[in-house]
Amino acid sequence: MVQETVHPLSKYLREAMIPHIWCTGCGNGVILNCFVQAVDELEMDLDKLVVVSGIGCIGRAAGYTNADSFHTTHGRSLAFATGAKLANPELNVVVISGDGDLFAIGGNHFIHAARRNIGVKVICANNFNYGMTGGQQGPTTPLEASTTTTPYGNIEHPFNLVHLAAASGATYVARWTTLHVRRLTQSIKRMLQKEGFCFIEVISPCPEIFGRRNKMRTGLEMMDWFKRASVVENFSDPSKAEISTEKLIVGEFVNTEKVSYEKFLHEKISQINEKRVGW
Amino acid sequence: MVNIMRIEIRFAGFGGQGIIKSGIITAAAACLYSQKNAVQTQSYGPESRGGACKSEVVISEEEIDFPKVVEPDVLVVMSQHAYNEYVERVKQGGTIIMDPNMIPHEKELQNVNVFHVPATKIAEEMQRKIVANIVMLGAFVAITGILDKDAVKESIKANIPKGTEELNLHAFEKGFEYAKNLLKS
Amino acid sequence: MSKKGVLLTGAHFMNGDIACAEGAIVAGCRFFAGYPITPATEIAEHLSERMPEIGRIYIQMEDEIASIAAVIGASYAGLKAMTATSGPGFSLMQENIGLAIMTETPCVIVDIMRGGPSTGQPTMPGQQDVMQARWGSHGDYEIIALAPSSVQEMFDLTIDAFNLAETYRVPTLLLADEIVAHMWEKIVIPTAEKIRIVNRKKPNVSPEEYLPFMPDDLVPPMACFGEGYRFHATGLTHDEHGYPKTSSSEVQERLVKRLCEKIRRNEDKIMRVEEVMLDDADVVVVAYGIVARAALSAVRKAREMGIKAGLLRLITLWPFPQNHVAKIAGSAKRIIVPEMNCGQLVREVERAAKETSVVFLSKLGEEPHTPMEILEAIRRNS
Amino acid sequence: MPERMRHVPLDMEKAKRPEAEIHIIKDQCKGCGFCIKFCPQKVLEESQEINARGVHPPKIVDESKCVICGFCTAVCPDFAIFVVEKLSKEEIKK
Repeated sequence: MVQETVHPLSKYLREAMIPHIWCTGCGNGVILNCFVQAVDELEMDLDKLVVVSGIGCIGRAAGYTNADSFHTTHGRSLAFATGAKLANPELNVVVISGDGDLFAIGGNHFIHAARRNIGVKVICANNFNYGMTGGQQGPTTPLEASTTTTPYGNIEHPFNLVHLAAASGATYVARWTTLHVRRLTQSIKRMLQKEGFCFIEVISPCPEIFGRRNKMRTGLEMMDWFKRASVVENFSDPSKAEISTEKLIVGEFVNTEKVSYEKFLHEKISQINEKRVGW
Repeated sequence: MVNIMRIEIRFAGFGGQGIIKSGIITAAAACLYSQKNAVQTQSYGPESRGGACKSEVVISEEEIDFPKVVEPDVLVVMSQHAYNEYVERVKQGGTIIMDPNMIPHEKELQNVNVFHVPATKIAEEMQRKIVANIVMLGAFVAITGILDKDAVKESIKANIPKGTEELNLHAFEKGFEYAKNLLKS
Repeated sequence: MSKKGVLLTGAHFMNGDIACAEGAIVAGCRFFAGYPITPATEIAEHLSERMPEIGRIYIQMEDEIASIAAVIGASYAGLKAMTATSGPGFSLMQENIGLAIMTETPCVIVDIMRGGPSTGQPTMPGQQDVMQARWGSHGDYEIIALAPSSVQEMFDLTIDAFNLAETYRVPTLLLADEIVAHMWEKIVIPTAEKIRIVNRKKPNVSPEEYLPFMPDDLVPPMACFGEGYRFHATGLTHDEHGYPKTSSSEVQERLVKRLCEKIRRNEDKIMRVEEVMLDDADVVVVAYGIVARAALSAVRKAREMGIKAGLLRLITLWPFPQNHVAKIAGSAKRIIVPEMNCGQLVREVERAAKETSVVFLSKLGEEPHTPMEILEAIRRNS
Repeated sequence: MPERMRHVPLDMEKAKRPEAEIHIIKDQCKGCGFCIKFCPQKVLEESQEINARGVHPPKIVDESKCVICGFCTAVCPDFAIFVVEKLSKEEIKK
């Protein structure tokens, strides 16, 4: 056994910004780990990788990744990413953000990015609440869950993110938990190689903020829930992909081919003026 | 051609009559095809069709500072509503060119020259009501003499959809001839 | 469909919106993202046809928030980028204008002012966004805003806006009004050699040595995505590496002050005014946009009547040309400020004019001030 | 286990089971316990020592039980543990 050594994935991280800000038991680090593992396995060109994030705990992931990265305003990561991807289609643009950022304040951008089929890849850390601002109710908070703004229990129905992504037109839709590290890594690899808009939801523990109000005080307890309740149902109907204490349906739900927006646009430009295709 | 310092023209009617287009054709004829300065401004409501609409043109041999019409020398009007709104703001000794079929209620006016040009009816006879504004434009050119006929025809060609040149130029000539006859009588 | 080149040299008859779009094309704008709104829509419509035919990008986003976000993304991916809107959309853009300020993103935002507040008067002119342009986003910053008075200036100043945006890495505003935007007038597009184009300053050090927010003469050279520099940018307070330093008063002071200083210390190079008959003027009208044309007419009429009137037309609204105003305040007896609002830029004029009395002429609604209204004010105050 | 699966490969004696080399970067650990709890071979346990972040990092109970599944590597939010295959002396020489 060797004590002090360098982690093989550390070259994908910005040394100056590590350690990250995430709490003990938080799943964000697992997601970042699986993401850079996928990048490593694919031997991706880091010079062509752009990681974009919004606001929230997971929003810091962009800064931790040793590629070009941009930390946008709250909810606008996908709109920013759309501009970057269109401006330079050679870039691999990945959005890593949270459920609040992508589906509350950024919900409109999400459905339109999916509809347009812009070739941006999205990893959403779903922790069921607003962690960074102290645990308020969000668009994925389960019914009856306790948060700092639902002290009597949540009475709003949560979004089913995979159903929403599929209905909006995403060409790849999957859901995993932070316990499904190998499946998640495989899924990220698959997504990174696809054309068009892709979406992976990762159910992630937030023990300090969400868990402790909902009888799961540690990351381990939340991961235990994932282990106990998870059922892999690949290519099942995403509208029936429930998330409950008893059952947590995960898997790949959509994997189709569709011409991406940027490819469509550039084909259009070539058709309009075959002589002028240069940029 | 008269040498002009500053002439103000107001085209008015409702949305869908081609009022704005008339102003643009007139101003373009002046500045691109007649070596004069011209500017067109417009005012319209939120409706695409049927709302009050005006298009104003200032033509001058000199540089145009203020581009809006203050007291028009010429009012070309194609709706009752616009007539009621603008008829009393025409400059003393100015000219009103109106479509009588669109304006059933006419007022008694002092000190202005009024010409009746049934442009909508003429356009309907051509089976193309849409060119009523161009008929009116023909009449405007004949009556006012501010612009050269050929310059306006060039401007029409440059500002209408391709393939409609013949129809529009025909409409223009109809209006021009009608007004020439008016002037004779 | 037309197949035109980039530069349409020659005389044209076009409206202000189209002239602005053509100016953007000439300036090197390769990315336009927008959302339809009266009276700026013609810019988007025209670019939706023109951009693809010259191999450039046009996209209609889902709203104005997304439009400016996409513009920032495209600018960071290396392209000159623009969006165009009007009051309600401009309000929505304020958040990301702040992001563009903070991340020093070169971009151009066109705001065609209509009557507000709220949806107000969609098809009517206004000058009510002048203070929003200056202070609309939260926090402290300096911004550049140009106010065209003619169709020709819609073209010329759009090019200038791009040049300023790229020079200072700052979002630059073209603050026009509905009349100038919808007005049709002759413009002359010059030949290529007569047009000055500024491109952004790129780093000349290796990626290892590159600090993305280390200023070189107040403005940091800009690497873009995909160029191998692997930099980070954030809307958070950041150090020269671009890394968040949200708890440091020192970093906050250094960054925000520099963001202001890079404009303030270059004011003389940025500010532009037009001076008409100011030398001996007793009464000076300070105006901008469409109102400046009524003012010019009024000043000429006043001179014909023997009144010593002059016009200071502001082309740059922000940074506010206070030295120019201070100078006329030293010689003139009265300053008249006509604006299509309830009093916005007049307060800046008052501040710069110090002892000299300033008369404000407000007008709202459909029409700008007529020359006669301004002339009347000149007569009363001469 | 069903009967038919009890058959042992004929070259079982020759097959070399890869040996694990577990690296723990102790001071990077935030003590979530994921690697300990979810290790299928129960290779790790919480140590008594306190690291620079004030938590108990994992320690190895029995490295020989490790099958290099890599779960601990992937599940660690802090990039504080990874496993590689231990190279034999001959392989190192190469």
